[in-house]
Amino acid sequence: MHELNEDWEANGHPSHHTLEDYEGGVARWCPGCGDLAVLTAVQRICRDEQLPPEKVVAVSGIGCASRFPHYMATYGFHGLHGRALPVACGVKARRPDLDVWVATGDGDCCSIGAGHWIHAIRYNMNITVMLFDNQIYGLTKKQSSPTSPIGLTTNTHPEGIFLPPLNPIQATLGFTNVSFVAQTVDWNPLHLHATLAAAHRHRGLSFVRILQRCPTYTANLYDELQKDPTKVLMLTHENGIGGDPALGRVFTNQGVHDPSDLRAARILAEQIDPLPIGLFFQDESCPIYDDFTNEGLAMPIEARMEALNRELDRFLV
Amino acid sequence: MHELNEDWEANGHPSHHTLEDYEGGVARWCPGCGDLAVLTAVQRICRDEQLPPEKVVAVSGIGCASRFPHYMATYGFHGLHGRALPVACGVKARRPDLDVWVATGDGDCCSIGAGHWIHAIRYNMNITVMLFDNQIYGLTKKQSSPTSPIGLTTNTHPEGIFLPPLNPIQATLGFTNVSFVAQTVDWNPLHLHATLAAAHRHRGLSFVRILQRCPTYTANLYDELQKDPTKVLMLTHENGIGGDPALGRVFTNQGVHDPSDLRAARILAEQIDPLPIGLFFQDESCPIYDDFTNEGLAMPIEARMEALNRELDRFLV
Amino acid sequence: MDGSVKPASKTAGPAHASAPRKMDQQIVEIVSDSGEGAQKAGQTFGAISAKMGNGVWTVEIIPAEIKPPARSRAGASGIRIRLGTGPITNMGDEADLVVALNEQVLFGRIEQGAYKPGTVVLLENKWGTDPVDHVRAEYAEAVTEFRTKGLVVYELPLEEACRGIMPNPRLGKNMFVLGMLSRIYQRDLELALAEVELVFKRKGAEVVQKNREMVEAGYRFATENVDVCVEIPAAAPDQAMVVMNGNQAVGLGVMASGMETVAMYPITPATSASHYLAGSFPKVGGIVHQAEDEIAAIGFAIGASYAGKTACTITSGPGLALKTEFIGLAVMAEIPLVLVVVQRGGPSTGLPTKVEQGELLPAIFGSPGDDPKIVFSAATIEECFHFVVLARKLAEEFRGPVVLLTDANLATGVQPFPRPEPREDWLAAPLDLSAWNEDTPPYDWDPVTGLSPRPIPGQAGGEYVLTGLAHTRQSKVAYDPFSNQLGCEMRSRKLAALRRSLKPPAIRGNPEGDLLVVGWGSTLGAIDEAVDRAQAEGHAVSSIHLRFLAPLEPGLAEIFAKFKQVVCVEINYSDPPDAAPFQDPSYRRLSQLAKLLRNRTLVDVDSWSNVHGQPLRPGQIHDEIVRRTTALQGEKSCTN
Amino acid sequence: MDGSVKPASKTAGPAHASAPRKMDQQIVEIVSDSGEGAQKAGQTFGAISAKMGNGVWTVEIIPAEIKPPARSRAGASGIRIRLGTGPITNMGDEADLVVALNEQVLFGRIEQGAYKPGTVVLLENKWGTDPVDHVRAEYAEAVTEFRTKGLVVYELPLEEACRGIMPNPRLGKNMFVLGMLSRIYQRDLELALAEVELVFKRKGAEVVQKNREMVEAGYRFATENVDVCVEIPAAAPDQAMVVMNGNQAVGLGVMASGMETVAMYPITPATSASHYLAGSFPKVGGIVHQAEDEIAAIGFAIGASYAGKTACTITSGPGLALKTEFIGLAVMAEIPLVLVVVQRGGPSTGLPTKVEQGELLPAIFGSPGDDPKIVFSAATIEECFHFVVLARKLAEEFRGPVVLLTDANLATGVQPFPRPEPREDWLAAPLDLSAWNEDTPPYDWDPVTGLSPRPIPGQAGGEYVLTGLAHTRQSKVAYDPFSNQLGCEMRSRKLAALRRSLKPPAIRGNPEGDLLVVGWGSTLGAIDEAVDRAQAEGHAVSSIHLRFLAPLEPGLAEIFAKFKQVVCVEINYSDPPDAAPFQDPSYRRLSQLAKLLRNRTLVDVDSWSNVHGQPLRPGQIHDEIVRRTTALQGEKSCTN
Ligand SMILES: Cc1ncc(C[n+]2csc(CCOP(=O)(O)OP(=O)(O)O)c2C)c(N)n1
Ligand SMILES: Cc1ncc(C[n+]2csc(CCOP(=O)(O)OP(=O)(O)O)c2C)c(N)n1
Ligand code: SF4
Ligand code: SF4
Ligand SMILES: [Mg+2]
Ligand SMILES: [Mg+2]
Repeated sequence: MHELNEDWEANGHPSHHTLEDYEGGVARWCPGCGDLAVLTAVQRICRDEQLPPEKVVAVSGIGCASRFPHYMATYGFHGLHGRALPVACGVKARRPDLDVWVATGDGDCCSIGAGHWIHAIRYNMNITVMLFDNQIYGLTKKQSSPTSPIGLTTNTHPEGIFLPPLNPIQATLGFTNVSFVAQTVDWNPLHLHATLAAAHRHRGLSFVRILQRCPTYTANLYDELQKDPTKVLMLTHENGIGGDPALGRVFTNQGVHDPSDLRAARILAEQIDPLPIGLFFQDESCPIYDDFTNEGLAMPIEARMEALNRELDRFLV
Repeated sequence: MHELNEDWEANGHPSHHTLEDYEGGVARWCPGCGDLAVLTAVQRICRDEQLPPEKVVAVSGIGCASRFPHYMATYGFHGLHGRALPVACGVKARRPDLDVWVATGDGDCCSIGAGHWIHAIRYNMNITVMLFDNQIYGLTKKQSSPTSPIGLTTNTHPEGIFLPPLNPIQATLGFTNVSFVAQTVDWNPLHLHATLAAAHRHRGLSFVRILQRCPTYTANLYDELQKDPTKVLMLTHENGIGGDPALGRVFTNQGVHDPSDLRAARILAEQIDPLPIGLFFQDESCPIYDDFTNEGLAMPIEARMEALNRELDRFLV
Repeated sequence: MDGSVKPASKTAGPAHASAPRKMDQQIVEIVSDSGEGAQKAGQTFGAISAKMGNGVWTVEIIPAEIKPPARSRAGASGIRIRLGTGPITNMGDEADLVVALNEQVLFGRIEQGAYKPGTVVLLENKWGTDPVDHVRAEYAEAVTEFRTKGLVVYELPLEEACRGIMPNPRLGKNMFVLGMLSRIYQRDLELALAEVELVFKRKGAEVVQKNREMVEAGYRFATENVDVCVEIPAAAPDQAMVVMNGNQAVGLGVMASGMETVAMYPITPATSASHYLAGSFPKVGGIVHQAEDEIAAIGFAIGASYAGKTACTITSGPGLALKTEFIGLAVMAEIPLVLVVVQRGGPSTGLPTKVEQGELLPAIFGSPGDDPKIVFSAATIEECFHFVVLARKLAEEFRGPVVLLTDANLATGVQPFPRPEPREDWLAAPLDLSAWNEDTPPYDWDPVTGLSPRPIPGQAGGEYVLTGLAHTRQSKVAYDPFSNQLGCEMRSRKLAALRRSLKPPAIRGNPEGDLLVVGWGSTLGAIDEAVDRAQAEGHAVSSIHLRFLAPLEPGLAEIFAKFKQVVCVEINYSDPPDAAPFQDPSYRRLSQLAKLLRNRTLVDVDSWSNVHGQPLRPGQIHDEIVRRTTALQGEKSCTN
Repeated sequence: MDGSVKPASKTAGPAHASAPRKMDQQIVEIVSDSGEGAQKAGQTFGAISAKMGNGVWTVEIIPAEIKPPARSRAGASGIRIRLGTGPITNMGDEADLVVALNEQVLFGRIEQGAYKPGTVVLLENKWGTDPVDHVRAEYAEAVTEFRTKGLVVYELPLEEACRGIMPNPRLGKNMFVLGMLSRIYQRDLELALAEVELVFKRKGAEVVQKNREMVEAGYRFATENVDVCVEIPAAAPDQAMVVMNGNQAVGLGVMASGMETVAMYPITPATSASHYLAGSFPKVGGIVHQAEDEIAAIGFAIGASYAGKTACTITSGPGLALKTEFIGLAVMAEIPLVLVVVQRGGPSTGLPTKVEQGELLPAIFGSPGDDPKIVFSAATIEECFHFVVLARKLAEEFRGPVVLLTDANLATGVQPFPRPEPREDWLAAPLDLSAWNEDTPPYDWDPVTGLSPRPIPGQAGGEYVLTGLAHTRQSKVAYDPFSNQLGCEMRSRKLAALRRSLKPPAIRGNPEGDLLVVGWGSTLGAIDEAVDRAQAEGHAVSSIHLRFLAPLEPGLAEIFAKFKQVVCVEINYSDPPDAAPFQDPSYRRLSQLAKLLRNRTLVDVDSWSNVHGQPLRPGQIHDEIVRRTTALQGEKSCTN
């Protein structure tokens, strides 16, 4: 783990790319919006890892969080509401050299995109998926989201929501071929950074739910968690999210959790007070769809032409 | 529990409806197709419960299993591929008097319809959902399904499937507000009937995965389970699927499982050998969306007109 | 406002009791950063004007982002209010007067052509003394630039003037502005104060009192500092009037139609209809279902409709795209359904908050195969209400989906119209679950009209299985050639049956002449105004405005034949006629209605359209009319 | 076969060595319950014929259900083979000869008009002695009915004749039938046996031997029992020929185009293209991704295309409906993409296995807003191959989605055509990830053509964020009027640029006359044949066949002007012209191409179409042509 000091270039490896190389202009989120913290974390990871900006692709759907690619100075794909994951998988399919980051909102991923969510987890392509969970529809101005808490009043449920919220962590842990599931919060840059860095390092699809503040429409939602860090249970383990000592000072409430233990992860996922953050589950032995989609990638043109001619000959009368 | 003798009229309650009242002509599935057994079970339950045929609505998507409504003599809705659940929820929304049965295939529910699946579970409307899981696309002639086993050769994976199959039980148990999850097999009419009858009795959405034989495209898939009933673990419990003594004679391999124990259910769902059948989970205290959608149903016309006029007056200049 | 009005000094105009000038209409804007309450002030101003009997049209000015940075050029948030002696049907051309709480937001508006030389600008002057250097500099520069452009700028210490009354003058400044406008436009102060009371009632007496004081202060301030004073005579309306935007009208229409279910998924600019309904629909026993996506929303509505209660789903372009498969099912299986499409800018995500009329052809031709369905459009906010009521009736009578097109202009525009008097027979009849005659098949098509009654689950004897596959009268799946041909024919006949009951559109102006303008949807007010003006100037122009697009209203070819040129005026794309690759005009890609009309009438219908995302302005249309009629007259004199 | 051929007895015709009659074409069917191998026999028969140099068209006869009950009227499974001296381009009219393994399956075919008086029926006679009473009765009744209808029935002990060779004669009977047909149609027996060897090679020597024996036995049997013998002269082809169906051709086209990714979701009748590719694509380094639904399929393809490798997605009507939103994105953000739509019967789920040309307007107008994209269609199986290759090139050159329309008729029809000689330059160029000139914006629109090069992820300096929102050349989101107008204009110009490079369609026949038939897609062969026949009979008819539908090929108005009447012949819905509600023909709902052409040319283009789910037959078209030209001549003589 690196420390989050301002000047990472000091950290030993000679750097070609500075933070600026990943910064795509002034972000237009509301003041205090948690999206910005995530953006910063990702830009830093790109810089830390010295990812060539032209090899990074940020893919998103539609929503406040999905504006993410616009503020990266890399390649980006700001597509359709709910459809970030199929596009991201397609981008990755024949381009193992690209680093694909997905920014998706709770509506984008868990409502209109829910079918793709299940299947992207199963394909387990080598991409990093960030669920910006502000528990509300931000861009369209305060409608209920599947993750909105019971009782929240929104423009579509002015009398308050009465169905319990979908639990993205629990759901994901129930999908087949799940290989990396973590949870973090936008307001702790250390934990956010460490979690996303681990997600990015993971081979396979890493799914990170980020509790993201929306001061405009769900102000106070995470107030308690933010003010009283003991409401958060930081998961620790030697195979977990790296333990910067500074983190330990903030999140004094800690619990050891072995991320290879799926059953324990599912039980943890039920818990909301204190709310576990960190790595719930990781399994790098899951089949990765890339191993299939990259087949034939290196076939030289001559071999293709030959095979094509052989194939045509099969149809000779 | 009733016994499955041919003439249920003998069972004490005077009957108005005979089996024929639910039979909608000759079913056109392949010989040996498991769909027929499910049809028969549902027709019998309708008869047992003396459901007025005009109050029963069978809703489906597209696929072999989705032909189901055509063979019922009740109302039916054979809609679009993947969309049975939203339609079924809509049918139920303002018609608490209707008995809604959903027939959906593994492609219909778990692939194209996966997003609706998650959300229908969460809405928890008072309907009975039967997932006909033949682990293949039947109607379109043998393409891979998300539930197809590893190694199966299909027309879209002629070299064999390499991703692990989605586990519909495990996934459903991870969705919020899940209230009834059971598993049964098409080849044991007793267990099938008992499971569907329990599902039908349940208040809320009951989700039943039926292992369904497709002799045409996945012949032998369930052979072992069928030939060696010890490969099946029948779940028993006083709150589980009713224990006809004849069942115990077939499925000698039994295990007690308390259907109120969600954690245990999730662990059970991991198991494939022996394969658990019966009731995994039930919770009748989950909020039911019908309680919302039925609001205002009984409002008399006069009251509506008055309220409408009041509402218009709010906009008077 | 004409050029003769002159601000007396750089800082403020002196008080003088000039007699108000009489005008028959005025356009006023309030623009500011978002969150400064401009819209509430404007809406209240509009309501007061409506109560006084003026025609009114208000429309919100919405920034692209949820919270754009303060004092940014593209960040203008606010409202335009147009008022007149007679009815006002559109947002008009350039504004006569604008109150601006900072100077930067004016730039975006200027770029969009919202002002003209002579427009009076009442500008907050505190930025001129801002502690930050560049703010002061920007302010000074801007004022100079505005004046160069001919704007008549009054620099006024608005915030300062509020300070005495409100501890935080930024809150409440909007009511101060309302007071100013009330004075300038000679609004009834008592009425204004009463309206303020209504608006703030829920927040308690103290808030009401403070805001009343602000209005009064603004009124006084204007009297003393602004030498602009306009009277817009009005006649008290002879009937009860309501005032609302088009989405509220759609919502009320749903309630008045007796529909009980709206299934939706949020999408701008349709969502606010559902917001309104979420609060009010339960009062009449209805429910709003927020589905997991647009497909589920229409599926839910179709399920509810199938079960006997025709339901409604409301969306915009991208949502319509997702619903096309289900629309096809509703056509094929003849399921009544009301689909309201609030059009926005496309293609793709396009201009989500802006207006376009780009869903006409997708609505008609979007689903696979032959897909006859009723498509019609509302031209006014009042029609948004009444056409939803009509849509439910049509859906049931013609047993299929009915698409009602509105757009962002109607959705956000606010206008008074006669209070509808709801009738019991507008409501859907209560479910009749009496036995169905078993001899009547579920599709008992009338061979001439294609119409048939439908059995409802719960009706004994009517049991049938609805299917999207080709089917017989008995709803049995049938793959033979004749059944499919018959089914298609019967469904198509329903459109013919409806068309026969429609009247040809009314012609505005002479039934013959040089130019016929054809419009549809929200452009009605602007087109009418432009045509009236051109007619008054002696141009031989008339117009018709279509409501029914599928089936098309009858008699069009006959009407067209009486004009030398027919041009569709719409807000969707057509190739500019003069661009190089289209030198051969027969290859030009035309606007959407034009395509429909050419196919139907074989008349060489032309297009005048754009995709600026803005409501069309009467002035632009007028100029185009004059250009064309003049050219046509020129042609005439050449050949004569 | 003409009426003079007579079966000698009720059970079998006697052997006699009549000299073969020379015919220039014949239509043969084999029908049976499904699972009896009729299709394999027919395909092999077709292949042998192709090898001998005959023109061939084979098309499968598919029952509606996966396993319909045995001996059911609607359960006919089998194959039609049409062969001729010259090229055969369609399935023709009524069959000349049919081999039927039971009598019941013939009823469905008769209903569909597959036979005529004089059609020879070689019928398995074992049912006449079936132990089950009603089977015997049905058989006897059927034979009488067939004869009443004028069919020439030979009752033959086919199964019995096989018994000596195969222990289970039901297996292998199909090869016996092949032998019979080989004798009747004078096929080269050695060639037939060699073909059988090829087909069964993988099953081992014993199976090969048994099947060879069956062929020989069938050959002998026909010699001895059937007095029908026909020669269809053929010239050995002067070039290498391949034979395949349209979906295989699409698959091979994908491979030859250099595309590397096909993302799909199963749907009839498109799926078999993916089946073929799933087996063969990896051989050239490609992958088939079966996505979770159609939306994900196109999303995946778009992602792959964005990343530099133009990808393909293949679907049918309902899938197209689901993809419209993404198509709009591909248009808006200019993402190359090949979308193959194998049309089937609609609306909705409709007739999933049957042919229709119902996606023309949905493909062109299905997405919200203005959505200019290239739409073209293959008219032959050979074009299915070449047009996919072309589609990729167009997609990249014009930087956007290209829709290629085929249909169920092409998908299942089999026809020989010259073996394509693939060229390296058909393949997409390898990814070029060299640095991008930073001064070139991602949408560097040429002001005349709208074309621009695109940066690919991995190209340093080209970093941009693709968006479906309105955007500038820099791909920056822009809500101002001018950016949106400009973007729409640039995208529209690409179609104009393509149109300018197209030639007017070739006219079949005289460039002027009474009637011009206009077609598109798979009806080419049938229309050509009908037009040729009518021309030969002296009717003043010509035809054109369109490939490009958007943009439309140029010169149409000029061509139309030379004919008294223009009629579109297509397989999609139009109102029957004579039905009561449409007495005023100007309200008739016309077929899809007709609508496009009327809009474009303002010529009163008529429709002759149906939605029978069947390929059009040359005979039907011919009759309609004659009806029309005769009427037109009548009109002329009236006015003269
Ligand atoms: C097909 C479609 N449906 C609906 C919308 C409107 N829409 C845009 S963003 C959004 C939801 C945003 O919520 P979320 O995904 O949670 O993102 P957030 O804004 O909260 O970051 C919706 C409904 C759309 N653009 N496209
Ligand atoms: C939108 C759409 N996509 C695809 C299809 C084609 N299709 C019909 S059924 C089916 C899958 C059938 O599989 P499953 O749901 O498992 O049902 P089964 O036939 O096995 O019972 C597919 C892909 C369709 N009808 N509509
Ligand atoms: S609305 Fe909420 S989520 Fe959207 S930018 Fe503002 S604070 Fe962030
Ligand atoms: S294909 Fe399989 S699932 Fe379909 S009807 Fe036949 S046996 Fe049943
Ligand atoms: Mg959100
Ligand atoms: Mg299946």
